[in-house]
Amino acid sequence: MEQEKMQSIIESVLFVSGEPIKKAKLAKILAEKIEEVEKALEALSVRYAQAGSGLALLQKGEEIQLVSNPENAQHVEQLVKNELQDSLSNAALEVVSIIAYRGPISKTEIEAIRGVNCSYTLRNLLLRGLIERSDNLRDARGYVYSISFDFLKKLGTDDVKKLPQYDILSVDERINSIISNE
Amino acid sequence: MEQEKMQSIIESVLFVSGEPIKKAKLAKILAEKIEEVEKALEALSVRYAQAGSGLALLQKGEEIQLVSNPENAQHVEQLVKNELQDSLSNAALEVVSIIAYRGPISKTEIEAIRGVNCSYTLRNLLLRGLIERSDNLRDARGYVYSISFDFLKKLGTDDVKKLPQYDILSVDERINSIISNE
Amino acid sequence: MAYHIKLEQFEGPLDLLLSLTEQEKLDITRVSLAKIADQYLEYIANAQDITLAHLADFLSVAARLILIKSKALLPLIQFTEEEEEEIKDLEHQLAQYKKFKEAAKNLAPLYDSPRMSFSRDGFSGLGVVFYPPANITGDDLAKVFAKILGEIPVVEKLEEEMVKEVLTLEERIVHLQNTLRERVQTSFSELVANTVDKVEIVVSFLAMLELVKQRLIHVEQGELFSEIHMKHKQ
Repeated sequence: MEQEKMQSIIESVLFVSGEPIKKAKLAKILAEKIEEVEKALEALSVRYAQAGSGLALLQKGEEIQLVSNPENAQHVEQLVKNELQDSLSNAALEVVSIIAYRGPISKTEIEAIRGVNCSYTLRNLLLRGLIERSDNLRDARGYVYSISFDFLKKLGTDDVKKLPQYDILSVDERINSIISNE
Repeated sequence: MEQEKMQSIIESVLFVSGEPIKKAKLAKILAEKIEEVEKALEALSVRYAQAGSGLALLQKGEEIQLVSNPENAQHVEQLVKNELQDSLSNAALEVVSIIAYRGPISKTEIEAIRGVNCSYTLRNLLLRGLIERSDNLRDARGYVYSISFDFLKKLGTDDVKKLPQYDILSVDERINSIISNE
Repeated sequence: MAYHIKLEQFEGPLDLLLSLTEQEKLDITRVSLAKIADQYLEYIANAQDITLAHLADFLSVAARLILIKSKALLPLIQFTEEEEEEIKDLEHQLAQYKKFKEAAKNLAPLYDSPRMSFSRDGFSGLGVVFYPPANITGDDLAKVFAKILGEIPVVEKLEEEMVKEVLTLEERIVHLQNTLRERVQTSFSELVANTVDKVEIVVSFLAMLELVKQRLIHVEQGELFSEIHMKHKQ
Protein backbone atom coordinates (compact mmCIF):
# COMPACT_ATOMS: atom_id res chain seq x y z
CA MET A 1 0.00 0.00 0.00
CA GLU A 2 1.17 3.54 -0.72
CA GLN A 3 2.39 5.53 2.26
CA GLU A 4 -0.11 8.32 1.63
CA LYS A 5 -3.03 5.91 1.41
CA MET A 6 -1.93 4.30 4.66
CA GLN A 7 -1.71 7.65 6.43
CA SER A 8 -5.17 8.52 5.18
CA ILE A 9 -6.69 5.28 6.45
CA ILE A 10 -4.94 5.53 9.83
CA GLU A 11 -6.20 9.07 10.25
CA SER A 12 -9.76 8.01 9.39
CA VAL A 13 -9.69 5.05 11.74
CA LEU A 14 -8.20 6.97 14.67
CA PHE A 15 -10.63 9.83 14.05
CA VAL A 16 -13.73 7.66 14.16
CA SER A 17 -12.58 5.43 17.00
CA GLY A 18 -11.85 8.21 19.47
CA GLU A 19 -10.22 5.71 21.77
CA PRO A 20 -6.63 4.52 21.95
CA ILE A 21 -5.90 1.78 19.40
CA LYS A 22 -3.06 -0.73 19.46
CA LYS A 23 -0.58 -0.43 16.61
CA ALA A 24 -1.04 -4.15 16.03
CA LYS A 25 -4.74 -3.57 15.47
CA LEU A 26 -4.01 -0.81 12.95
CA ALA A 27 -1.62 -3.17 11.17
CA LYS A 28 -4.36 -5.77 11.03
CA ILE A 29 -6.94 -3.34 9.67
CA LEU A 30 -4.48 -2.21 7.01
CA ALA A 31 -3.14 -5.71 6.36
CA GLU A 32 0.37 -4.26 6.62
CA LYS A 33 3.46 -4.86 8.72
CA ILE A 34 3.75 -3.04 12.00
CA GLU A 35 6.92 -1.28 10.79
CA GLU A 36 4.98 0.21 7.90
CA VAL A 37 2.29 1.41 10.31
CA GLU A 38 4.94 3.04 12.47
CA LYS A 39 6.39 4.83 9.44
CA ALA A 40 2.94 6.18 8.58
CA LEU A 41 2.34 7.28 12.18
CA GLU A 42 5.69 9.08 12.10
CA ALA A 43 4.63 10.95 8.97
CA LEU A 44 1.29 11.85 10.55
CA SER A 45 3.11 13.20 13.63
CA VAL A 46 5.20 15.44 11.43
CA ARG A 47 2.08 16.69 9.68
CA TYR A 48 0.30 17.44 12.96
CA ALA A 49 3.34 19.36 14.20
CA GLN A 50 2.89 21.87 11.41
CA ALA A 51 1.24 25.20 12.07
CA GLY A 52 -2.48 25.12 11.30
CA SER A 53 -3.07 21.60 12.56
CA GLY A 54 -5.68 21.15 15.25
CA LEU A 55 -4.90 17.50 15.88
CA ALA A 56 -2.16 15.58 17.66
CA LEU A 57 -1.10 11.96 18.12
CA LEU A 58 -0.89 10.61 21.64
CA GLN A 59 1.31 7.56 22.02
CA LYS A 60 1.25 5.43 25.14
CA GLY A 61 3.19 2.21 24.93
CA GLU A 62 1.73 0.25 22.06
CA GLU A 63 -1.40 2.38 21.87
CA ILE A 64 -2.14 5.38 19.68
CA GLN A 65 -4.89 7.96 20.07
CA LEU A 66 -5.88 10.93 17.97
CA VAL A 67 -6.59 13.99 20.14
CA SER A 68 -7.07 17.71 19.69
CA ASN A 69 -4.06 20.00 19.69
CA PRO A 70 -3.41 20.82 23.39
CA GLU A 71 -2.65 24.43 22.45
CA ASN A 72 -6.32 24.90 21.64
CA ALA A 73 -7.50 23.61 25.03
CA GLN A 74 -8.97 26.94 26.02
CA HIS A 75 -11.24 27.15 22.98
CA VAL A 76 -12.24 23.51 23.29
CA GLU A 77 -13.25 24.09 26.90
CA GLN A 78 -15.38 26.98 25.81
CA LEU A 79 -17.11 24.71 23.33
CA VAL A 80 -17.75 22.07 25.98
CA LYS A 81 -19.17 24.70 28.29
CA ASN A 82 -21.40 26.04 25.53
CA GLU A 83 -22.66 22.65 24.50
CA LEU A 84 -23.25 21.10 27.87
CA GLN A 85 -24.39 24.00 29.96
CA ASP A 86 -26.84 25.50 27.52
CA SER A 87 -30.51 25.18 28.26
CA LEU A 88 -32.07 22.10 26.67
CA SER A 89 -33.21 22.19 23.07
CA ASN A 90 -36.86 21.41 22.36
CA ALA A 91 -35.85 17.99 21.08
CA ALA A 92 -33.87 17.28 24.25
CA LEU A 93 -36.75 18.42 26.48
CA GLU A 94 -39.15 16.14 24.64
CA VAL A 95 -36.87 13.13 24.87
CA VAL A 96 -36.10 13.68 28.54
CA SER A 97 -39.78 14.09 29.40
CA ILE A 98 -40.67 10.88 27.54
CA ILE A 99 -37.91 9.09 29.46
CA ALA A 100 -39.10 10.60 32.74
CA TYR A 101 -42.70 9.47 32.35
CA ARG A 102 -42.21 6.27 30.36
CA GLY A 103 -38.73 5.10 31.37
CA PRO A 104 -37.14 2.62 31.28
CA ILE A 105 -37.82 2.91 27.56
CA SER A 106 -35.92 1.85 24.42
CA LYS A 107 -34.59 4.14 21.69
CA THR A 108 -36.96 2.56 19.17
CA GLU A 109 -39.94 3.36 21.37
CA ILE A 110 -38.83 6.95 21.97
CA GLU A 111 -38.40 7.39 18.23
CA ALA A 112 -41.82 5.89 17.52
CA ILE A 113 -43.38 8.42 19.89
CA ARG A 114 -41.52 11.42 18.48
CA GLY A 115 -41.48 10.25 14.87
CA VAL A 116 -37.83 11.23 14.37
CA ASN A 117 -34.42 9.70 14.94
CA CYS A 118 -33.07 10.52 18.42
CA SER A 119 -29.48 9.21 18.37
CA TYR A 120 -27.79 12.60 18.82
CA THR A 121 -30.20 13.79 21.45
CA LEU A 122 -29.85 10.64 23.54
CA ARG A 123 -26.07 10.88 23.39
CA ASN A 124 -26.11 14.49 24.54
CA LEU A 125 -28.47 13.73 27.42
CA LEU A 126 -26.22 10.83 28.47
CA LEU A 127 -23.15 13.08 28.35
CA ARG A 128 -24.87 15.67 30.49
CA GLY A 129 -25.74 13.02 33.02
CA LEU A 130 -29.49 13.66 32.74
CA ILE A 131 -30.33 10.12 31.71
CA GLU A 132 -28.82 6.67 32.21
CA ARG A 133 -28.90 3.60 30.07
CA SER A 134 -28.97 -0.04 31.00
CA ASP A 135 -29.30 -3.33 29.12
CA ASN A 136 -32.68 -4.03 27.63
CA LEU A 137 -33.98 -7.21 29.18
CA ARG A 138 -36.39 -7.79 26.30
CA ASP A 139 -33.81 -7.19 23.54
CA ALA A 140 -30.20 -8.12 24.21
CA ARG A 141 -28.87 -5.93 21.39
CA GLY A 142 -30.37 -2.72 22.72
CA TYR A 143 -30.53 -0.44 25.73
CA VAL A 144 -33.26 1.14 27.77
CA TYR A 145 -33.07 4.67 29.11
CA SER A 146 -34.22 6.11 32.40
CA ILE A 147 -33.84 9.43 34.13
CA SER A 148 -30.70 9.79 36.28
CA PHE A 149 -30.89 10.05 40.02
CA ASP A 150 -28.90 13.30 39.91
CA PHE A 151 -31.44 14.85 37.58
CA LEU A 152 -34.34 13.69 39.74
CA LYS A 153 -32.69 15.35 42.73
CA LYS A 154 -32.24 18.51 40.70
CA LEU A 155 -36.00 18.39 40.01
CA GLY A 156 -36.51 18.20 43.75
CA THR A 157 -37.60 14.59 44.13
CA ASP A 158 -36.14 11.16 44.69
CA ASP A 159 -38.61 9.08 42.69
CA VAL A 160 -40.06 9.47 39.17
CA LYS A 161 -43.44 8.49 40.55
CA LYS A 162 -43.47 11.75 42.44
CA LEU A 163 -43.24 13.84 39.24
CA PRO A 164 -46.31 16.02 38.59
CA GLN A 165 -49.32 14.02 37.35
CA TYR A 166 -47.21 10.87 37.05
CA ASP A 167 -50.18 8.55 37.73
CA ILE A 168 -52.15 9.98 34.81
CA LEU A 169 -49.43 10.76 32.29
CA SER A 170 -47.41 7.57 32.62
CA VAL A 171 -50.31 5.30 31.68
CA ASP A 172 -51.86 7.37 28.89
CA GLU A 173 -53.39 5.02 26.31
CA ARG A 174 -52.39 7.11 23.31
CA ILE A 175 -48.75 6.15 23.65
CA ASN A 176 -49.54 2.47 23.93
CA SER A 177 -51.29 2.62 20.57
CA ILE A 178 -48.08 3.88 18.94
CA ILE A 179 -45.60 1.64 20.66
CA SER A 180 -47.56 -1.55 20.14
CA ASN A 181 -47.88 -0.75 16.43
CA GLU A 182 -44.13 -0.78 15.86
CA MET B 1 -6.05 36.08 14.59
CA GLU B 2 -3.74 34.39 12.11
CA GLN B 3 -5.39 32.25 9.47
CA GLU B 4 -3.33 29.21 10.46
CA LYS B 5 -4.18 29.58 14.12
CA MET B 6 -7.84 29.86 13.21
CA GLN B 7 -7.71 26.70 11.08
CA SER B 8 -6.06 24.87 13.94
CA ILE B 9 -8.71 25.92 16.47
CA ILE B 10 -11.58 25.13 14.10
CA GLU B 11 -10.12 21.69 13.46
CA SER B 12 -9.78 21.06 17.21
CA VAL B 13 -13.29 22.24 17.98
CA LEU B 14 -14.91 20.24 15.15
CA PHE B 15 -12.88 17.21 16.22
CA VAL B 16 -13.95 17.37 19.87
CA SER B 17 -17.56 18.18 19.11
CA GLY B 18 -17.95 15.37 16.59
CA GLU B 19 -21.35 16.76 15.71
CA PRO B 20 -22.40 19.45 13.24
CA ILE B 21 -21.65 22.98 14.41
CA LYS B 22 -23.08 26.25 13.12
CA LYS B 23 -20.58 28.58 11.48
CA ALA B 24 -21.91 31.33 13.74
CA LYS B 25 -20.98 29.27 16.78
CA LEU B 26 -17.44 28.80 15.48
CA ALA B 27 -17.23 32.54 14.93
CA LYS B 28 -18.33 33.11 18.51
CA ILE B 29 -15.80 30.69 19.96
CA LEU B 30 -13.05 32.29 17.87
CA ALA B 31 -14.31 35.82 18.46
CA GLU B 32 -13.96 36.39 14.73
CA LYS B 33 -16.20 37.45 11.87
CA ILE B 34 -18.11 34.73 10.04
CA GLU B 35 -16.35 35.66 6.77
CA GLU B 36 -13.00 34.86 8.40
CA VAL B 37 -14.37 31.53 9.61
CA GLU B 38 -15.55 30.74 6.10
CA LYS B 39 -12.10 31.50 4.70
CA ALA B 40 -10.51 29.17 7.25
CA LEU B 41 -13.05 26.43 6.45
CA GLU B 42 -12.26 26.83 2.78
CA ALA B 43 -8.54 26.35 3.52
CA LEU B 44 -9.30 23.26 5.63
CA SER B 45 -11.36 21.79 2.78
CA VAL B 46 -8.45 22.25 0.42
CA ARG B 47 -6.15 20.56 2.90
CA TYR B 48 -8.52 17.60 3.34
CA ALA B 49 -8.78 17.17 -0.42
CA GLN B 50 -5.04 16.42 -0.63
CA ALA B 51 -3.80 12.85 -0.88
CA GLY B 52 -2.97 11.38 2.49
CA SER B 53 -5.82 13.08 4.34
CA GLY B 54 -8.24 10.87 6.22
CA LEU B 55 -10.73 13.64 6.98
CA ALA B 56 -13.42 15.59 5.14
CA LEU B 57 -15.65 18.58 5.88
CA LEU B 58 -19.38 18.26 5.37
CA GLN B 59 -21.41 21.38 4.78
CA LYS B 60 -25.18 21.70 5.06
CA GLY B 61 -26.66 25.16 5.11
CA GLU B 62 -25.04 27.00 7.99
CA GLU B 63 -23.61 23.91 9.63
CA ILE B 64 -20.27 22.12 9.35
CA GLN B 65 -19.24 18.64 10.43
CA LEU B 66 -15.83 16.97 10.44
CA VAL B 67 -16.02 13.37 9.20
CA SER B 68 -13.78 10.61 7.88
CA ASN B 69 -12.69 10.43 4.26
CA PRO B 70 -15.42 8.43 2.44
CA GLU B 71 -12.79 6.46 0.51
CA ASN B 72 -11.67 4.73 3.70
CA ALA B 73 -15.10 3.40 4.64
CA GLN B 74 -14.21 -0.27 4.30
CA HIS B 75 -11.35 0.07 6.77
CA VAL B 76 -13.29 2.20 9.26
CA GLU B 77 -16.18 -0.26 9.16
CA GLN B 78 -13.96 -2.85 10.79
CA LEU B 79 -14.14 -0.71 13.92
CA VAL B 80 -17.65 0.66 14.03
CA LYS B 81 -21.07 -0.86 13.60
CA ASN B 82 -22.87 0.61 10.64
CA GLU B 83 -26.52 1.35 11.36
CA LEU B 84 -27.53 2.55 7.92
CA GLN B 85 -27.08 -0.68 5.99
CA ASP B 86 -30.45 -1.31 4.36
CA SER B 87 -30.90 0.08 0.91
CA LEU B 88 -33.84 2.38 0.25
CA SER B 89 -37.14 1.57 -1.44
CA ASN B 90 -37.92 3.41 -4.68
CA ALA B 91 -40.44 5.60 -2.87
CA ALA B 92 -37.89 6.52 -0.19
CA LEU B 93 -35.26 7.26 -2.85
CA GLU B 94 -37.65 9.55 -4.72
CA VAL B 95 -38.67 11.46 -1.61
CA VAL B 96 -35.12 11.83 -0.33
CA SER B 97 -33.96 13.02 -3.78
CA ILE B 98 -36.66 15.67 -3.88
CA ILE B 99 -35.64 16.78 -0.39
CA ALA B 100 -31.93 16.79 -1.30
CA TYR B 101 -32.42 18.97 -4.37
CA ARG B 102 -35.32 21.14 -3.20
CA GLY B 103 -35.04 21.17 0.59
CA PRO B 104 -36.02 22.69 2.88
CA ILE B 105 -39.37 21.69 1.42
CA SER B 106 -42.84 21.08 2.88
CA LYS B 107 -44.80 17.83 2.69
CA THR B 108 -47.37 19.49 0.43
CA GLU B 109 -44.66 20.55 -2.00
CA ILE B 110 -43.11 17.07 -2.05
CA GLU B 111 -46.52 15.55 -2.71
CA ALA B 112 -47.16 18.07 -5.48
CA ILE B 113 -44.06 16.75 -7.26
CA ARG B 114 -44.71 13.06 -6.64
CA GLY B 115 -48.50 13.23 -7.01
CA VAL B 116 -48.95 10.82 -4.15
CA ASN B 117 -49.28 10.88 -0.39
CA CYS B 118 -45.82 10.71 1.24
CA SER B 119 -46.65 10.58 4.99
CA TYR B 120 -45.46 7.03 5.47
CA THR B 121 -42.23 7.48 3.54
CA LEU B 122 -41.40 10.75 5.33
CA ARG B 123 -41.93 9.12 8.70
CA ASN B 124 -39.71 6.24 7.72
CA LEU B 125 -36.91 8.55 6.55
CA LEU B 126 -37.21 10.62 9.75
CA LEU B 127 -36.95 7.51 11.92
CA ARG B 128 -33.88 6.39 9.99
CA GLY B 129 -32.33 9.81 10.52
CA LEU B 130 -31.82 10.43 6.79
CA ILE B 131 -33.90 13.59 6.82
CA GLU B 132 -34.66 16.24 9.42
CA ARG B 133 -37.69 18.38 9.96
CA SER B 134 -37.96 21.88 11.27
CA ASP B 135 -40.77 24.37 11.73
CA ASN B 136 -42.10 25.86 8.54
CA LEU B 137 -41.59 29.60 8.78
CA ARG B 138 -44.31 30.22 6.21
CA ASP B 139 -46.87 27.93 7.86
CA ALA B 140 -46.84 27.62 11.63
CA ARG B 141 -48.78 24.34 11.61
CA GLY B 142 -46.41 22.52 9.30
CA TYR B 143 -42.83 21.39 8.93
CA VAL B 144 -40.19 21.65 6.28
CA TYR B 145 -37.83 18.78 5.54
CA SER B 146 -34.16 18.77 4.66
CA ILE B 147 -31.59 16.02 4.35
CA SER B 148 -29.46 15.16 7.38
CA PHE B 149 -25.71 15.00 7.86
CA ASP B 150 -26.12 11.24 8.16
CA PHE B 151 -27.49 11.17 4.63
CA LEU B 152 -24.52 13.18 3.33
CA LYS B 153 -22.19 10.79 5.13
CA LYS B 154 -23.91 7.79 3.60
CA LEU B 155 -23.65 9.30 0.11
CA GLY B 156 -19.99 10.17 0.67
CA THR B 157 -20.74 13.69 -0.60
CA ASP B 158 -19.62 16.74 1.33
CA ASP B 159 -22.35 19.11 0.14
CA VAL B 160 -25.74 18.59 -1.55
CA LYS B 161 -24.65 21.20 -4.07
CA LYS B 162 -22.21 18.62 -5.43
CA LEU B 163 -24.92 16.11 -6.26
CA PRO B 164 -25.38 15.33 -9.97
CA GLN B 165 -27.25 18.08 -11.86
CA TYR B 166 -27.79 20.13 -8.70
CA ASP B 167 -27.97 23.43 -10.61
CA ILE B 168 -30.77 22.17 -12.84
CA LEU B 169 -32.79 20.16 -10.36
CA SER B 170 -32.63 22.58 -7.47
CA VAL B 171 -34.74 25.18 -9.26
CA ASP B 172 -38.42 24.94 -10.10
CA GLU B 173 -38.42 26.25 -13.66
CA ARG B 174 -42.08 27.24 -13.35
CA ILE B 175 -41.20 29.67 -10.59
CA ASN B 176 -38.43 30.99 -12.83
CA SER B 177 -40.73 31.44 -15.80
CA ILE B 178 -43.18 33.36 -13.64
CA ILE B 179 -40.39 35.63 -12.49
CA SER B 180 -38.97 36.17 -15.99
CA ASN B 181 -42.43 36.93 -17.35
CA GLU B 182 -42.81 39.78 -14.95
CA MET C 1 -66.81 2.29 -7.63
CA ALA C 2 -63.90 0.16 -6.55
CA TYR C 3 -60.41 1.08 -7.64
CA HIS C 4 -57.49 -1.18 -6.92
CA ILE C 5 -53.87 -0.42 -7.64
CA LYS C 6 -50.80 -2.57 -7.36
CA LEU C 7 -48.47 -0.23 -5.56
CA GLU C 8 -45.53 -2.56 -5.63
CA GLN C 9 -45.47 -1.84 -9.35
CA PHE C 10 -46.06 1.90 -9.41
CA GLU C 11 -45.04 4.55 -6.93
CA GLY C 12 -48.18 6.55 -7.63
CA PRO C 13 -50.38 7.95 -10.40
CA LEU C 14 -47.54 9.94 -11.95
CA ASP C 15 -45.31 6.90 -12.02
CA LEU C 16 -48.08 4.98 -13.77
CA LEU C 17 -48.62 7.80 -16.29
CA LEU C 18 -44.92 8.10 -16.91
CA SER C 19 -44.58 4.38 -17.51
CA LEU C 20 -47.48 4.50 -19.98
CA THR C 21 -45.95 7.39 -21.95
CA GLU C 22 -42.59 5.65 -21.99
CA GLN C 23 -44.16 2.40 -23.08
CA GLU C 24 -45.80 4.21 -26.01
CA LYS C 25 -42.59 6.23 -26.62
CA LEU C 26 -44.48 9.52 -26.23
CA ASP C 27 -43.36 12.91 -24.97
CA ILE C 28 -45.17 14.53 -22.11
CA THR C 29 -47.78 16.57 -23.98
CA ARG C 30 -51.49 16.95 -23.78
CA VAL C 31 -51.89 14.93 -26.96
CA SER C 32 -49.91 12.05 -25.46
CA LEU C 33 -51.90 12.16 -22.26
CA ALA C 34 -55.13 11.91 -24.24
CA LYS C 35 -53.74 8.81 -25.96
CA ILE C 36 -52.91 7.00 -22.76
CA ALA C 37 -55.94 8.12 -20.74
CA ASP C 38 -57.84 4.93 -21.59
CA GLN C 39 -55.00 2.73 -20.45
CA TYR C 40 -54.70 4.65 -17.21
CA LEU C 41 -58.40 4.40 -16.45
CA GLU C 42 -58.42 0.76 -17.41
CA TYR C 43 -55.44 0.11 -15.20
CA ILE C 44 -56.94 1.68 -12.11
CA ALA C 45 -60.25 -0.04 -12.74
CA ASN C 46 -58.60 -3.45 -12.82
CA ALA C 47 -55.59 -3.16 -10.56
CA GLN C 48 -55.84 -4.50 -7.04
CA ASP C 49 -54.58 -3.75 -3.56
CA ILE C 50 -54.62 0.03 -3.64
CA THR C 51 -54.14 1.52 -0.19
CA LEU C 52 -56.57 4.09 1.03
CA ALA C 53 -53.75 6.60 1.40
CA HIS C 54 -53.07 6.51 -2.35
CA LEU C 55 -56.57 6.07 -3.76
CA ALA C 56 -57.39 9.77 -3.65
CA ASP C 57 -54.20 10.59 -5.56
CA PHE C 58 -54.98 8.12 -8.35
CA LEU C 59 -58.54 9.42 -8.67
CA SER C 60 -57.42 13.02 -8.77
CA VAL C 61 -55.25 12.30 -11.81
CA ALA C 62 -58.05 10.22 -13.35
CA ALA C 63 -60.36 13.23 -13.21
CA ARG C 64 -57.87 15.37 -15.09
CA LEU C 65 -57.26 12.67 -17.70
CA ILE C 66 -61.00 12.42 -18.40
CA LEU C 67 -60.99 16.14 -19.13
CA ILE C 68 -58.01 15.91 -21.47
CA LYS C 69 -59.46 12.90 -23.27
CA SER C 70 -62.83 14.56 -23.79
CA LYS C 71 -61.24 17.65 -25.25
CA ALA C 72 -59.17 15.55 -27.63
CA LEU C 73 -62.28 13.74 -28.82
CA LEU C 74 -64.46 16.78 -29.12
CA PRO C 75 -62.49 19.99 -29.52
CA LEU C 76 -65.69 22.00 -29.17
CA ILE C 77 -65.86 21.33 -25.45
CA GLN C 78 -65.00 24.47 -23.59
CA PHE C 79 -62.90 24.16 -20.43
CA THR C 80 -63.44 26.34 -17.45
CA GLU C 81 -60.40 28.31 -16.32
CA GLU C 82 -60.04 25.99 -13.37
CA GLU C 83 -60.08 22.89 -15.56
CA GLU C 84 -57.52 24.43 -17.91
CA GLU C 85 -55.29 25.15 -14.93
CA GLU C 86 -55.61 21.60 -13.61
CA ILE C 87 -54.51 20.17 -16.94
CA LYS C 88 -51.53 22.50 -17.18
CA ASP C 89 -50.59 21.47 -13.66
CA LEU C 90 -50.67 17.81 -14.60
CA GLU C 91 -48.33 18.35 -17.55
CA HIS C 92 -45.92 20.33 -15.39
CA GLN C 93 -46.13 17.83 -12.55
CA LEU C 94 -45.39 14.92 -14.83
CA ALA C 95 -42.34 16.66 -16.33
CA GLN C 96 -41.08 17.46 -12.82
CA TYR C 97 -41.72 13.97 -11.54
CA LYS C 98 -39.82 12.49 -14.49
CA LYS C 99 -36.74 14.55 -13.59
CA PHE C 100 -36.81 13.48 -9.94
CA LYS C 101 -37.42 9.85 -10.79
CA GLU C 102 -34.21 9.99 -12.83
CA ALA C 103 -32.42 11.86 -10.05
CA ALA C 104 -33.45 9.13 -7.60
CA LYS C 105 -32.02 6.53 -9.97
CA ASN C 106 -28.73 8.44 -9.99
CA LEU C 107 -28.63 8.71 -6.20
CA ALA C 108 -29.23 5.00 -5.63
CA PRO C 109 -25.71 3.85 -6.58
CA LEU C 110 -24.19 6.61 -4.42
CA TYR C 111 -26.30 5.48 -1.49
CA ASP C 112 -25.60 1.80 -2.00
CA SER C 113 -21.87 2.14 -2.65
CA PRO C 114 -19.58 1.19 0.23
CA ARG C 115 -17.99 4.63 -0.04
CA MET C 116 -19.15 6.68 2.98
CA SER C 117 -18.02 9.00 5.73
CA PHE C 118 -18.22 8.40 9.46
CA SER C 119 -18.39 10.93 12.23
CA ARG C 120 -17.05 10.44 15.72
CA ASP C 121 -18.94 10.39 18.98
CA GLY C 122 -18.97 13.90 20.35
CA PHE C 123 -16.99 14.74 23.47
CA SER C 124 -15.70 11.19 23.75
CA GLY C 125 -13.20 10.76 26.53
CA LEU C 126 -14.74 13.53 28.59
CA GLY C 127 -16.77 11.06 30.58
CA VAL C 128 -20.17 11.81 32.02
CA VAL C 129 -20.32 15.01 33.99
CA PHE C 130 -23.59 16.19 35.51
CA TYR C 131 -24.64 19.35 33.64
CA PRO C 132 -28.30 19.98 34.44
CA PRO C 133 -30.06 22.83 32.68
CA ALA C 134 -30.77 25.74 34.98
CA ASN C 135 -34.32 26.47 36.15
CA ILE C 136 -35.96 23.25 35.04
CA THR C 137 -38.84 21.85 37.09
CA GLY C 138 -40.97 18.74 37.14
CA ASP C 139 -43.86 20.84 35.87
CA ASP C 140 -41.86 21.67 32.72
CA LEU C 141 -41.44 17.97 32.02
CA ALA C 142 -45.11 17.27 32.70
CA LYS C 143 -46.14 20.06 30.34
CA VAL C 144 -43.85 18.89 27.52
CA PHE C 145 -44.95 15.29 27.93
CA ALA C 146 -48.65 16.22 27.93
CA LYS C 147 -48.06 18.15 24.70
CA ILE C 148 -46.41 15.10 23.10
CA LEU C 149 -49.43 12.99 24.10
CA GLY C 150 -51.73 15.56 22.53
CA GLU C 151 -49.88 15.43 19.22
CA ILE C 152 -50.16 11.67 18.78
CA PRO C 153 -52.44 11.21 15.77
CA VAL C 154 -55.44 9.02 16.36
CA VAL C 155 -55.23 6.44 13.59
CA GLU C 156 -58.95 5.84 13.04
CA LYS C 157 -59.59 9.54 12.64
CA LEU C 158 -57.00 9.80 9.87
CA GLU C 159 -58.63 6.94 7.97
CA GLU C 160 -62.01 8.57 8.31
CA GLU C 161 -60.63 11.72 6.74
CA MET C 162 -59.16 9.76 3.87
CA VAL C 163 -62.41 7.96 3.19
CA LYS C 164 -64.12 11.33 3.08
CA GLU C 165 -61.53 12.64 0.62
CA VAL C 166 -61.95 9.62 -1.64
CA LEU C 167 -65.74 9.96 -1.57
CA THR C 168 -65.51 13.63 -2.47
CA LEU C 169 -63.26 12.76 -5.39
CA GLU C 170 -65.55 10.04 -6.65
CA GLU C 171 -68.42 12.51 -6.52
CA ARG C 172 -66.31 14.97 -8.41
CA ILE C 173 -65.59 12.47 -11.15
CA VAL C 174 -69.26 11.61 -11.48
CA HIS C 175 -70.13 15.31 -11.62
CA LEU C 176 -67.46 15.86 -14.23
CA GLN C 177 -68.81 13.07 -16.39
CA ASN C 178 -72.32 14.49 -16.07
CA THR C 179 -71.42 17.99 -17.12
CA LEU C 180 -69.25 16.68 -19.93
CA ARG C 181 -72.20 14.69 -21.23
CA GLU C 182 -74.29 17.79 -21.28
CA ARG C 183 -71.60 19.74 -23.01
CA VAL C 184 -71.06 16.93 -25.53
CA GLN C 185 -74.73 16.72 -26.34
CA THR C 186 -75.01 20.41 -26.93
CA SER C 187 -71.85 20.42 -28.97
CA PHE C 188 -72.96 17.49 -31.06
CA SER C 189 -76.40 18.78 -31.91
CA GLU C 190 -75.01 22.23 -32.66
CA LEU C 191 -72.44 20.67 -34.89
CA VAL C 192 -74.90 18.59 -36.80
CA ALA C 193 -77.30 21.50 -37.14
CA ASN C 194 -74.81 24.02 -38.48
CA THR C 195 -72.48 22.05 -40.70
CA VAL C 196 -72.72 20.71 -44.20
CA ASP C 197 -69.16 19.37 -44.23
CA LYS C 198 -69.42 15.59 -44.40
CA VAL C 199 -65.94 15.03 -42.97
CA GLU C 200 -66.78 17.03 -39.91
CA ILE C 201 -69.94 15.08 -39.33
CA VAL C 202 -68.03 11.81 -39.67
CA VAL C 203 -65.41 12.99 -37.17
CA SER C 204 -68.12 13.92 -34.73
CA PHE C 205 -69.77 10.59 -35.23
CA LEU C 206 -66.49 8.82 -34.46
CA ALA C 207 -66.07 10.97 -31.40
CA MET C 208 -69.50 10.00 -30.25
CA LEU C 209 -68.62 6.35 -30.65
CA GLU C 210 -65.50 6.94 -28.60
CA LEU C 211 -67.64 8.43 -25.84
CA VAL C 212 -69.83 5.37 -25.96
CA LYS C 213 -66.74 3.25 -25.57
CA GLN C 214 -65.79 5.45 -22.66
CA ARG C 215 -69.24 4.73 -21.27
CA LEU C 216 -69.83 8.44 -20.94
CA ILE C 217 -72.96 8.33 -23.06
CA HIS C 218 -75.50 5.86 -24.28
CA VAL C 219 -76.87 6.00 -27.84
CA GLU C 220 -80.00 4.57 -29.35
CA GLN C 221 -81.04 4.20 -32.95
CA GLY C 222 -84.47 2.74 -33.74
CA GLU C 223 -83.60 1.45 -37.21
CA LEU C 224 -80.96 1.91 -39.92
CA PHE C 225 -80.49 5.56 -41.03
CA SER C 226 -83.06 6.79 -38.53
CA GLU C 227 -82.39 9.49 -35.94
CA ILE C 228 -79.72 8.71 -33.34
CA HIS C 229 -80.82 9.46 -29.80
CA MET C 230 -78.21 10.08 -27.19
CA LYS C 231 -78.89 9.48 -23.56
CA HIS C 232 -77.00 10.01 -20.35
CA LYS C 233 -75.59 6.72 -19.28
CA GLN C 234 -77.30 5.68 -16.06
